[in-house]
Amino acid sequence: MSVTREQLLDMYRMMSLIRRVEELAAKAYTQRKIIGFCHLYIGMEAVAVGASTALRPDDVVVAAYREHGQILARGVDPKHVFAELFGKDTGTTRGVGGSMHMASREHHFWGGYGIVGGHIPLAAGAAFAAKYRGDDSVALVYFGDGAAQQGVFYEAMELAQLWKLPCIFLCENNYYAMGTSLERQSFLQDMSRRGDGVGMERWQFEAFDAVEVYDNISKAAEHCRSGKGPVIVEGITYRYRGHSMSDPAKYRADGELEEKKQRDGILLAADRLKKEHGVTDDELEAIKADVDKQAQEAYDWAVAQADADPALLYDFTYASEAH
Amino acid sequence: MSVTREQLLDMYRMMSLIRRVEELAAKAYTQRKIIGFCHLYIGMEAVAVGASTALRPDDVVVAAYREHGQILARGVDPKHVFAELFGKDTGTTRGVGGSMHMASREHHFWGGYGIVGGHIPLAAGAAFAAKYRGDDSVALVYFGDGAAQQGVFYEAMELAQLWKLPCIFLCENNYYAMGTSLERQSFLQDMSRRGDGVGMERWQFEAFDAVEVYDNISKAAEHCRSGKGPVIVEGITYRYRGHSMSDPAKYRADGELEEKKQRDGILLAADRLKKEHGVTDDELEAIKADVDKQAQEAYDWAVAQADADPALLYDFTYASEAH
Amino acid sequence: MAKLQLREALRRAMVEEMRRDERVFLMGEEVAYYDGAYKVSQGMLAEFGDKRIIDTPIAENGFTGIAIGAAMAGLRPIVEMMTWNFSLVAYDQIINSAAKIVQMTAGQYQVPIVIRGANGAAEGLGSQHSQALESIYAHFPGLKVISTATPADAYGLLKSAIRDPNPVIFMESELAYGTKGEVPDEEYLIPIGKADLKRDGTDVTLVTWNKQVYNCLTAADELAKHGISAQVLDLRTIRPLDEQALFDAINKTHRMVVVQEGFPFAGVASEIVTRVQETCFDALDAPILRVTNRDINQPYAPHLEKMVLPSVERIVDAARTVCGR
Amino acid sequence: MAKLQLREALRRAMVEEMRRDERVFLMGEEVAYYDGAYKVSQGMLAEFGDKRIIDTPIAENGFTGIAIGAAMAGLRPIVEMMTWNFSLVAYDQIINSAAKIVQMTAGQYQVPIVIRGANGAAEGLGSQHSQALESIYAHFPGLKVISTATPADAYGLLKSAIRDPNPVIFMESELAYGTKGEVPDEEYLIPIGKADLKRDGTDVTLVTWNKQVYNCLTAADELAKHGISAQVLDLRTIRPLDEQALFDAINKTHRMVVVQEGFPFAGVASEIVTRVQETCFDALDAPILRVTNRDINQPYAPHLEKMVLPSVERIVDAARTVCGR
Ligand SMILES: Cc1ncc(C[n+]2csc(CCOP(=O)(O)OP(=O)(O)O)c2C)c(N)n1
Ligand SMILES: Cc1ncc(C[n+]2csc(CCOP(=O)(O)OP(=O)(O)O)c2C)c(N)n1
Ligand SMILES: [Mg+2]
Ligand SMILES: [Mg+2]
Repeated sequence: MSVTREQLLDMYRMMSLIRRVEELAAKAYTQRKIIGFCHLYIGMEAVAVGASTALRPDDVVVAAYREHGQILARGVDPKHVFAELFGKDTGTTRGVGGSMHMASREHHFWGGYGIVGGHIPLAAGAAFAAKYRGDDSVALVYFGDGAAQQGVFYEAMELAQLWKLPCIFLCENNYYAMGTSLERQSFLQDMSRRGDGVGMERWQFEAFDAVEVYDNISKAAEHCRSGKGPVIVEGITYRYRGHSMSDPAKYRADGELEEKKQRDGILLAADRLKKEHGVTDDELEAIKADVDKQAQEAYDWAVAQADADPALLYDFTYASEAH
Repeated sequence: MSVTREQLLDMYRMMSLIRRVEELAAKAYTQRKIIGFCHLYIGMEAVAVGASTALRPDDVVVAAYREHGQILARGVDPKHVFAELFGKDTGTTRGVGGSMHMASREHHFWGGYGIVGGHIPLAAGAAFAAKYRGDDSVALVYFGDGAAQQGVFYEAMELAQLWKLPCIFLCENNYYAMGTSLERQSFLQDMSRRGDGVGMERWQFEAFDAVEVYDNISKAAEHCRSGKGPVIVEGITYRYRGHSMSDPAKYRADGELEEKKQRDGILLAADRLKKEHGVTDDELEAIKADVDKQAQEAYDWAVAQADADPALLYDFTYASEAH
Repeated sequence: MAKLQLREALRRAMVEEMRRDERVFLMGEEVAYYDGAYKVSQGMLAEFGDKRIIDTPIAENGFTGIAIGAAMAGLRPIVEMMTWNFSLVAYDQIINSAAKIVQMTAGQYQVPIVIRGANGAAEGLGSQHSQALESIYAHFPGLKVISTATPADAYGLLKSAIRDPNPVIFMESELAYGTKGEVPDEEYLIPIGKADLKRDGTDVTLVTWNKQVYNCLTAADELAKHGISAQVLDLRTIRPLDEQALFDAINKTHRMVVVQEGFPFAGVASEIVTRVQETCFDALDAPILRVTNRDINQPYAPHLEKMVLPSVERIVDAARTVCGR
Repeated sequence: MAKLQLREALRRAMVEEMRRDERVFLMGEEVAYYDGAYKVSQGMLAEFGDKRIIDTPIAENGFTGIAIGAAMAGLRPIVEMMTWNFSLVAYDQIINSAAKIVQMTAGQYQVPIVIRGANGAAEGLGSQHSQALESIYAHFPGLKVISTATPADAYGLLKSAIRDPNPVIFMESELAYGTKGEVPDEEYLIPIGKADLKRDGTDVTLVTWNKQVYNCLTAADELAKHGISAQVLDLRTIRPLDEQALFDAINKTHRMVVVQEGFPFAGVASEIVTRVQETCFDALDAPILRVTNRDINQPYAPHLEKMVLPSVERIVDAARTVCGR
């Protein structure tokens, strides 16, 4: 067993928190408290939680637009996530970023990007910087099965491989890019095989179980940290909701969603906690209740915050002084 | 033996013609009769000649900027190639294209493009159109080892593979992209392995011998024509001159050039003609003499042509009537 | 005469052209089985099948390049960019291939392609998803650029675009896809390059296009309350620019405001101002003012977003300024 | 005071900044072992080694993105675009990443990157290789844009660019790399956003930048023969635009010609015209004219190419037109 009881409890708690935050976000969206695009992470919690547990605090994480769960897993308080969604000054990005652009420098969470695939080279750049400076941090980038079709992904892989950059390319294969299923967007279904084209270490794994994710990302991070260069790993996962709040997800096969829910990451963690660590249902229920409370309090806190400040409107397009 | 005696004689003639045309172009460049960039094909003749012999007249060919030899191999008269280089109205592209942008609709030779890799999807587009119309022509695109690093190449491969387009991706691996040798620009040295990332049929071959090229492209064309989708094939070749006329090519290893010249395509064809077909040195000399004369006449003809017509200056930016 | 949504008018144009011409096909992300991200292509898969209504992976540079190649080969592709923001990954193919192939081949090859999709801010989409990008396309000779959000114009212009032998950039509006307008029942084409006077007036001309037409019409109502008679000139086509319509307008009203969604610097509005003052300098009674996005990246929060975009209020203010009242 | 070639001045700036700051590195195609496609980085590999002078494969979008990431991580990359024509494949990273990251992260991350390289036509390079692309970069807030071809300015501005916390687009000139000019021996910086009056005059202002400065200076000599005193204002920085210098110029000469290499439509010249007439309308004694590329793609043949580009003759004509003599 790779993770300790405490770690697994934390992971269970975090997955539950993410789910609850997302559920509240969904509700807030229907009330137009949140506008624009809103891509929920429900069903995929195990990926971010397993990966974040495997990383060091100084490792860099780069994400696309489905990043609420990923920034939470990195340790950012849900208060600021809600505040961002509500366009508040205390949001992760002060209300100027919104659902798709959340970042936290403190947590080395770089955001939150909306151009499919466009964020991938940024992670390779973080890895480049780590190598340049000679520290042993790594960079991890989350991207979807759809993003794996972008040329910039290929270029980032190829450069990372040529320069042996400590970068983990983590493909979250949730089987759909919007309404397009994997077999309709790629001849190959194993996205990690993209790595073969540049001779990169690669593998695929099931990412429903956060412990599996932890193990695989630990292995990937070790590979990178030891100077062997990048890896591409592909976690098979699934999203329960539509692509964004406006997508009814009619394209799923009958029974597909229900089947996937059998392997729900929160359930699997609960099972493990019970079977392998003797945690009781009551204990788990208590965590759930606690998480629900935390999420609701964060929500309420955020609602009460001041709106993003118009006085800052012109302040963010340019940096005025170097960090 | 895959090619007939007549075919091989034609191939020998064409390779010799290309070389002579390029030599004259080099001279003209130093006299500033040709300006801009001028990328010579000397040393690589076997690739275009072998490939063109293997293709049907209605197959589409798309090329980059090192295309003098490729358009000649497709059957375009050297007169028009020289005229283009000299900025004449009777040039392949009426003096507006220049060295990098030669095209001949009559020969289904689409040009002549200067953005590295940018021409590759156009060939996939030609293949798309062939499939859409239900004819069995194929498209072939020449691109360099350097171009294989561009994201658009990856996207074109991946889409061609998903849609099973009859497209031959022919990588002319001449070991250098400008002054950067293959091992400094790619972790993998076998560029055909890029095809593995999208599950595409692929192989590598030595492309010094035009007959080898012919065989390989015949096989590739057959694959495409039979509806099996695209292939990526990589021909190992070498350019004798610098990248362009302004490059002294100091980056070569000592003796590298001389070693490569042992496998000169014209020499190899001469050997085969003599050994396998009983052609005499005199016959070969006669062909050479004939080719030299043809090239010189074409050159002289072109010099005497009228300059590109200023009256047409505004005529080519937009098409006024549909073809 | 039927009232159609913008998306319906666009769809009608595509459907008619596809029935008329086998060579026309539609390609893009989610255009087929999903019926279009914004439902512009709804039902088209059912009618035309997946040979002609083609879903693509998210590889805009690749599939745009393939469509350009298909156009060179004689087909007539319509490429849907889900939104124009995403076209920046395909910018090289559009600028260095599509816009230049006629010239690079000295007219031997043509690129009869239409690239169309949503342009401009929607609501709360933030910095990367809210751009109005006419300017960076209209900059390039070899392209034609149309930008419109009114159903009747969109229908007639899209048909012309599909039949044009040149690459046409066709910009629509996410926010206006559901907006209805009268569209004549009989088939018609609107020539590319012709502006349309959407409202007549005598004191000031509001020059605009796409969804800012709606704002300008509202502003004109508002201005009327101040005793200012504003006319609204809808360019519809950005490139080629209908210079004559602009010159006629300034010669009539002597005052002009150009309203452009998008960044101001070297924007289409600047081009209009420049051409008008170049040719009609003596007709100008006041400087031509622009109303554009503020020169900053688009924030998410709705109250901030509104401050950045052109608004009726800002248009009214600008018009009152040039009119001196 | 030494006479340096443009390429030498640029190199001196980079070398000094790299000695001064470990975080600065240079990345691009052929910058290291080949000593630069245009020899700007000659000898730098020898001094700094291949950790800091880095050859890249031909993957502009990828390596620009990596450099942007490295900048976010605190390094200070200089990316050489062999020429700006090739930057269109990296356009998405420059526009959607570099220009927006400060804002998208609400200032938590910065992108102190310089992307530099040759811009504009060289000679006989044809349509895809001859573009002057200031306009499509200056359009976007979040970027700074410098365009200069004089050694002294290039030196001082490149140093400022490298130290700037924002992404800076730095445009040079292939044809002027060998052009010499005096460069003071002591270190100095030129602030970004300050124009420079390269020649004083009273009748008309020629506003320009990059290698058209040379053409304008020649044109001013020519104009003097016609009794016209022309001043030449070299913008040097395109974004932010030195409005005050423009306003001062028009208030002094009351006549202006803007000379821009590149396509006219929604170009930088249009922006200048627009701002000047917006703010200084009453100071104008004549329309502001532009001299730009003809609005067509660039042909190869040298005699045709010359007809397309701005020329001394066309500048003189335009200046005489606005001066009415
Ligand atoms: C370049 C680009 N093209 C298209 C889009 C529109 N778009 C947003 S998300 C998405 C699907 C991405 O799918 P995937 O990468 O699998 O990620 P997932 O949403 O499944 O997490 C698309 C097409 C975009 N944002 N950027
Ligand atoms: C996008 C782009 N980047 C850079 C260049 C400059 N450039 C022209 S040719 C070349 C090398 C290409 O090498 P390769 O693909 O191997 O072809 P070869 O010249 O060897 O035939 C480079 C870097 C370009 N034309 N386009
Ligand atoms: Mg997905
Ligand atoms: Mg090569």
